Amino acid sequence: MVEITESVIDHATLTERVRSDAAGAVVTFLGTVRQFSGGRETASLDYESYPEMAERKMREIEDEARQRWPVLACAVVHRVGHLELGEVSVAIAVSCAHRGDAFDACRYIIDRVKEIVPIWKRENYASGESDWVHPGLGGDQAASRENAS
Amino acid sequence: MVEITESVIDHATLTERVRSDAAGAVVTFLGTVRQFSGGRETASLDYESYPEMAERKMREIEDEARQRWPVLACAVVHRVGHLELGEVSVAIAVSCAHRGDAFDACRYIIDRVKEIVPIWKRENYASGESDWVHPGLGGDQAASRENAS
Amino acid sequence: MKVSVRLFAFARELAGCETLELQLPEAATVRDVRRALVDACPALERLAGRLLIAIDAEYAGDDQTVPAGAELACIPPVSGG
Amino acid sequence: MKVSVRLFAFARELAGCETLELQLPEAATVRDVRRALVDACPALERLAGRLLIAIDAEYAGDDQTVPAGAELACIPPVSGG
Repeated sequence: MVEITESVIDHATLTERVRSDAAGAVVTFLGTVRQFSGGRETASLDYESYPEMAERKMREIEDEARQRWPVLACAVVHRVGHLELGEVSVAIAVSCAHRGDAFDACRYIIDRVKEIVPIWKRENYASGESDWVHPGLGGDQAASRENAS
Repeated sequence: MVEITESVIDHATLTERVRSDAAGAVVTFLGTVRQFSGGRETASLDYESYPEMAERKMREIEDEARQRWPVLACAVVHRVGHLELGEVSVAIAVSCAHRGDAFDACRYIIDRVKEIVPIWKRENYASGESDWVHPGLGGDQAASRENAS
Repeated sequence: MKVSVRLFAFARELAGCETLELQLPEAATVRDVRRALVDACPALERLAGRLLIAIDAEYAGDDQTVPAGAELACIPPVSGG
Repeated sequence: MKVSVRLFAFARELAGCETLELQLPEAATVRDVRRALVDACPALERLAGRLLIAIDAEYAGDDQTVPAGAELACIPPVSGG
């Protein structure tokens, strides 16, 4: 199951969802909004997605993981909109018979989400500046400083 | 924080406990009672511990993980007593600034728990047989079949 | 043929709009779309080398032909997670 | 000196009790404990090569001396997780 949502992510429900009697291991990953990155202080984030394509790519990633590991159940949710410090932006829960597979599959899924899913993050810095994050473009090129103080 | 408990493990609370504004990643591992292992059907498990030593070794493992990775917070709980299929026997939640560290630290902790913490599992098979699990002893040597049908 | 291209994130901000309408020759390729995008909106030039183009919600290679009526999107480097 | 050894899991079942009282010479080592355990309870023989001994809730090597008043434990291969 994959989902793009504007609501707070309920990680407990997501984890419960993948549990089963066939599973010996459940691994849940949460991405959370970090206050400090590379020496800069973040105040909040805004995520934007191309929703139809994002869910499609997330389903593709789930399929990839199922081809590589014996995944019993898998749930991937990404939040979009405005997120405060500490809030969960993405949650991935995976269950497998064995723990090695559950760790590997969960990690694979978050790595691929960051590579191919059309979702973008705008960092709102404590300084009042604000940047779209576009890896490979470089901070200054990508900068769009609307609130530069 | 480490704990041996006879109660149901509340993984949601454990995960919440390690979240913080400094964290970009939270990884939670649950070990759950699996119905089939090596072709045999399990009906339930009983876990026994040497509680004082088990908590001491779990604290040691937490320290080892903190020496190897920049762990922000860590919570390790192992349940003992009688567990039904699908129930959580162990839960480990780890937060770090970055996801690679959180995955590696969480996996290290569960691997070490299985290696050195004095906790033992007795498998109660659907057949009515029951074995202590003592890795390295071999199934038949370790077998103590009280209810052999 | 006429196609519309959805824009996201910094590309949307640079263009100042959420979609751009482009006039393309029949059997145009993704390469033609890239050229038409920058022609229609020179501000996108600075992103051009890093943009991916999606046709009907799937990443498309430069040689791919754009079907009539396709939904196009302009995808700057992603940063979800 | 007299020491008591806690037993767990299959070792406890084989011995049929949760603790064994052993009589050891002064300055006895863990090796002496192993010998005395099997003497006191021959059923433990089949586990003997795989048992670890803990002194005061810490794994102990065979050459380690047992302090008077120590809490000993007999640890069969662990299977938590």
